[in-house]
Amino acid sequence: MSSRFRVSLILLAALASAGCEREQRDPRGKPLPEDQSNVAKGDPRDNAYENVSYQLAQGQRLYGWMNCTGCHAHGGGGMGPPLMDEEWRYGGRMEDVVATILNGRPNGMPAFKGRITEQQAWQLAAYVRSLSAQPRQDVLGSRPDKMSTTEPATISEREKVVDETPALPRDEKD
Amino acid sequence: MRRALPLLLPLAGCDTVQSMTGGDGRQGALFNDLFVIFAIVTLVMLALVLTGLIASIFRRHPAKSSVPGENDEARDAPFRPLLIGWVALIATGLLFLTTATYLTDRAMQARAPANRLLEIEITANQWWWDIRYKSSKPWQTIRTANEIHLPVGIPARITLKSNDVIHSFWVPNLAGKQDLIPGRRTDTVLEPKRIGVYRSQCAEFCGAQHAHMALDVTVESWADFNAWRVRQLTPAPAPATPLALAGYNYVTTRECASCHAIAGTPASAQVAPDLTHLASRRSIAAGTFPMTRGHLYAWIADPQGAKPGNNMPVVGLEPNELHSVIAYLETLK
Amino acid sequence: MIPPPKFVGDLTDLPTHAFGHRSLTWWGVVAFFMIEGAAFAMAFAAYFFLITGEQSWPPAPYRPPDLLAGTLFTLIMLASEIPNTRLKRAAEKKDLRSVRIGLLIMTAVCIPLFVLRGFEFASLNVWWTDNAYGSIMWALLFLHLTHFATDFVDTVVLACLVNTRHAAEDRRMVDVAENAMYWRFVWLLWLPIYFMLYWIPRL
Amino acid sequence: MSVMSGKELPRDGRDLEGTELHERLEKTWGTPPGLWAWISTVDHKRISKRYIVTALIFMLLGGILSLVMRVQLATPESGLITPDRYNQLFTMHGTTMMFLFAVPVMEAMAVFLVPLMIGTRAISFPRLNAFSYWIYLAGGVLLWVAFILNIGPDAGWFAYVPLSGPEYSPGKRTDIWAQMVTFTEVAALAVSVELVATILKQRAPGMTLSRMPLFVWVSLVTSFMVIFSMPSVALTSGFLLSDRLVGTQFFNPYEHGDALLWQHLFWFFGHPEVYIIFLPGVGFVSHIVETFCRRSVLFYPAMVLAVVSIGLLAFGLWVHHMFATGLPRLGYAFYTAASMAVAIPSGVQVFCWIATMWDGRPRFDTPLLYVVGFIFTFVIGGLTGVMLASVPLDLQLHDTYFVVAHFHYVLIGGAVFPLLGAFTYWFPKFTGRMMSERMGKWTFWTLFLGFQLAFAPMHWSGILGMPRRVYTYPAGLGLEQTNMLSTVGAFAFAAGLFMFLENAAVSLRRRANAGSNPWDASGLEWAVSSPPASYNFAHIPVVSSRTPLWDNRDHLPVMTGLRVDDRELLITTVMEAKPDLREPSPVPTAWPLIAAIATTAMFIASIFTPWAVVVGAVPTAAALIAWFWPKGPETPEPVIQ
Repeated sequence: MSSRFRVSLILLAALASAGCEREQRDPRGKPLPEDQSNVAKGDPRDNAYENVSYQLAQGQRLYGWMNCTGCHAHGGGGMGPPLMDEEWRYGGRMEDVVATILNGRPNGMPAFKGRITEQQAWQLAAYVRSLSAQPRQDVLGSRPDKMSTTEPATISEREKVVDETPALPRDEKD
Repeated sequence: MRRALPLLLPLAGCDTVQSMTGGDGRQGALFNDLFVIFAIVTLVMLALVLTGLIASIFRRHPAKSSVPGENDEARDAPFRPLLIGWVALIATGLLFLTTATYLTDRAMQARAPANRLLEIEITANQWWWDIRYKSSKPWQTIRTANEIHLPVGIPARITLKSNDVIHSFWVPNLAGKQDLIPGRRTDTVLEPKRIGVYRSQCAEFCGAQHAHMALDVTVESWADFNAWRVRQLTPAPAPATPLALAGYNYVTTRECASCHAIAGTPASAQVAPDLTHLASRRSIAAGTFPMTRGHLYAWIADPQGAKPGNNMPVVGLEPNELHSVIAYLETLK
Repeated sequence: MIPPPKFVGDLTDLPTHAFGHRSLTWWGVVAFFMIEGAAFAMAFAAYFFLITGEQSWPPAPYRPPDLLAGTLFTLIMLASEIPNTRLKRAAEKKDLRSVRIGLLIMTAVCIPLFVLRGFEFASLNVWWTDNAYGSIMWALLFLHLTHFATDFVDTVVLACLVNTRHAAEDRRMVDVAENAMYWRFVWLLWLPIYFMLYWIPRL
Repeated sequence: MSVMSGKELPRDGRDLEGTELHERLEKTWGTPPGLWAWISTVDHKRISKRYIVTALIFMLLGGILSLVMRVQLATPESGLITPDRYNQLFTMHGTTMMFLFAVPVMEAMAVFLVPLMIGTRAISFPRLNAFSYWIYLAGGVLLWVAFILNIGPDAGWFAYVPLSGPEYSPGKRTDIWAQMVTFTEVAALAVSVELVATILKQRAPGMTLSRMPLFVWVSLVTSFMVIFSMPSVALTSGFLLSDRLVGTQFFNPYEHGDALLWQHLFWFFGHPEVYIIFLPGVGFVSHIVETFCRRSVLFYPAMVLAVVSIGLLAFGLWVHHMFATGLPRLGYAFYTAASMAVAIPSGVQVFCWIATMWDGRPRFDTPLLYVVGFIFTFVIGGLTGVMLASVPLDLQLHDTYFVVAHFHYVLIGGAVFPLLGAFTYWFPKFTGRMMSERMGKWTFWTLFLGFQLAFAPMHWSGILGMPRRVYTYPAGLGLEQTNMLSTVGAFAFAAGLFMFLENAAVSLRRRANAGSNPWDASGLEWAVSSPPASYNFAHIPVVSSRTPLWDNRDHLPVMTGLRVDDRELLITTVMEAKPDLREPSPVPTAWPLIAAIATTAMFIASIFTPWAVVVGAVPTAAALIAWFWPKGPETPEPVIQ
């Protein structure tokens, strides 16, 4: 077997594992070992949720099912803080977000421990982080098949312009 | 004639709970009649073609010596009247079938004058059916899942919606399909003619568990139906045994209650099937298993093993929790 | 087995190129018109299909696109047919000098058109992500942009080509004539799009 | 540049014929040995063979998937494969068979046969032809590599939204499907353009439209059908990709989009697609019937009219895939009538073939057996099609195994049987060898009986309430026997296919050389050697009837004067096929491959980022410019206006 052939086999295998990981559909969620010793380097479980399309998509659906939209809207915030920005009151790492979801936070964030499974909490956390573009953009679909509740940017921006300069030609036509 | 269809089906020994041959609804019976008409016409046409084919193969053909292609066009001429006749025959057959189609379709559309009309709203989800019996009085609205009961002889207008992807509502014994399309509202009418239990299955590919998205249909007498309706309107009973009480506490406060609702308890989420009368249903998990204690155990303990890819998570119940949850669920008659 | 040939005619004196439907390339170009025309026809169908599901078009609270950029674009497109026709005639007469000038003019015409197209996107008053109305508006404009850009590249390449040693070949003139034909297709296609983008939302 | 007289250029004719002409033409048109020549060749026959071999490989792969599915379905509640895997399997099976096997193989047959049948030296745009093959190959490889990496599409070959949309199909599975569609569309459209131009402008002198062989007619009609239908799916898969990638809302019902928009656009392509696959079968059958019955097919004008009217009707039927969606009932009547009306032209064709057999002197060699199998199977499929056109029946039968049975009867019966007959029939022309007749007959009967066993029971499965696209079914619905029979039949059918391929492989190595016209057929493709020389025809034949070889047994009239030292084609007029021009034909080049690689990179990258369209356009455009850039001066030619 030529070495070139071997190299290409290895490359193919690498490609395969990379492709498989992001595309895996494990409906049980990834196993969540208790080992927390490696926290400094980032939890290895991050990748198993954050970079896996299926888990993100499940998180997206849970976000609606668990009525997260009630307070956080579709990331823009409402009663609860916005999730689309880069600011995290309680830390923005996966473990922090999971902890927030499971244990709740003061000022209204309820604890979901015992009300959703830990896997679901990780799915949700992965989705929540994706709202602020934490993981790669092409892992989650571009939009949900739902109503977008945020105000379309074009309308609000343009209304402002119109308000300030009422003498625009198209207003005369109206 | 309604019974003629099974005769054409040598392999269909008897009508089953999910078969077009049943003809147990008004539209289903009309379908059977039309199917028989089509079957006869098409079989006659097939027989004609095969006769021609076999005759052409086995007829004594002229000797092999003459030059190929000689005077072909001139030799076409005698076949012209035959071709014209053949086209006329096909056209007549099609005209007949189109007329039969039109008349059947009109008959299916026709609303029988009914003094009672049942209004049901079905919302499809990946991979279960959310059922509401509508009523002008809100306290008479029934909410259930994965089963419908219909009084025999009374038309039921069914409004169809979808929460996620396209599904298709189909009770083969009673009537044809109607898709459930997100963003649209469609409807269909079922008019069951005969008492019995039937099975409906989603007929539009809808994802991982399309195969396990069934709906139990029970057609019963008006009295039975009314009894069922009254039962459905009652909230869940309070748990009677300590074990069931433990189960009640778990189900209504923990993971289960985040998605399921049980009328008369704090559990009121709308994400997953209503469990109020779970134990009275024929099957579990949208027709995936028959309702038995063993299947209930298997399902609650590992929903992903039983129906991979569905949206119920593996909660990881401890054995005692599992026993108590099952004990409580079994009280939900 | 192969029957021996019987010579019944000679083809030596046939010409080696011709303009219009006599040439093979013309049929290829026309077939591509049909493909692109079919794609646009389906895009138009999608546009009208989406309208049928709406109470108003554009859906409230959106405002119709602003007219200025699109109208200017349309006027320049229409006016460009004058140098385009001249270019086509020059190519058919094999007037190399006029062809060179004509191609430069056609290249130059495209520059303001590109700028205006940029303004057109801005004047739609909707983003493609807002709703299906926005999506189909952007799609129509973008689809037309790709055709317009394709013809621009073709024109630039031909403008270079007629200044090389290949210019003298008669087939170049056929190429130029067919490019002029393509330009007609591009602006003819634009007229219904202009109407759909800018005027139907105002009806 | 001075215009000098071209009289002294070497041309075929009385002074230059026979072996010397062959050698000089071979030097001009031939593909020398070596990898580079292999890569850069633009010979339509070589590219067609590549197409066919590739398509057959995809057919085998798709067939293996169907066997796995049949094993899973042999017993109720079988746990052989997971639902996720099953959904990938049936999606891959449908996608592979429709996009990577059926359409390409039919077009490949036309790419090989049409230039030979109409007596020209090359296809009209040979570089485009090479490009189309590379693009098709890239699309197929993309799909299958993805499948092997467990990223196979799983939303069905029809990819209905919203199931295939961004929310319900996470990951790149559906994007790969949609982009594969783009690849195969580009390839099919390119081939169609070539075929239209070739057929309309390169026919041999005297081959008026009314003397065109029937296969050329169906190629013309299917090419136009491709041109008018495939842009629809290219557009809608573009919409789907942009919904998934850049957040457009075309199919989002909550933002003014509509899920049914997809279905309309998809079936506006999807229904003609079926006829694009079936019509070439009509052509194959007509030629086989003529040759083996020693008589031209009856009522040529009626046959042509039938083909054209099927081509037109095909565009009026798409809604019959959507009867269950709840569209206005009134409109259904039109689609019912139009769908049933297809029975008339189909009936005319069946009549003509049977009458030809009646009036001719049939010799039941393997190709004609396939025709008999075709007529039997196709008529059944057509009649169940009439049933499905009826709204009340369709609302029950739609999306059940009855439909699965129906379209396999139509597609395997109507297209694959004729295709296998055509392979057997033209095998000597493709390879210079005959296929084994004995083995061929065994193969036919295995295939025919295996097919009926596999698919006839599916009618009953459907009537007993088995929906399509289910990975399993419960016990007790009466589905056990029919499914087991189908599985057994599927394996028998697969065995038949392997016998066919084995026969081809063995014949290729061992069988004796076939002459140029082993069946004593009438078409021009039999007037060249087997396999044909790279230049096809040493002299351009002249045609004065529909059966030139039968009518010119002693001498084939030809015209001379095409250049021998350069690739030159005779261009004739559209209707009357009068000699009009001599146009040059492109020389081999690797630019189509390079352009295909650039396009492939652009398409694949655009699954991940929209900017790939902008960035990738640059190398693609560069490759295309290099491709069309003229090379060197043309040899001078006299210009006579």
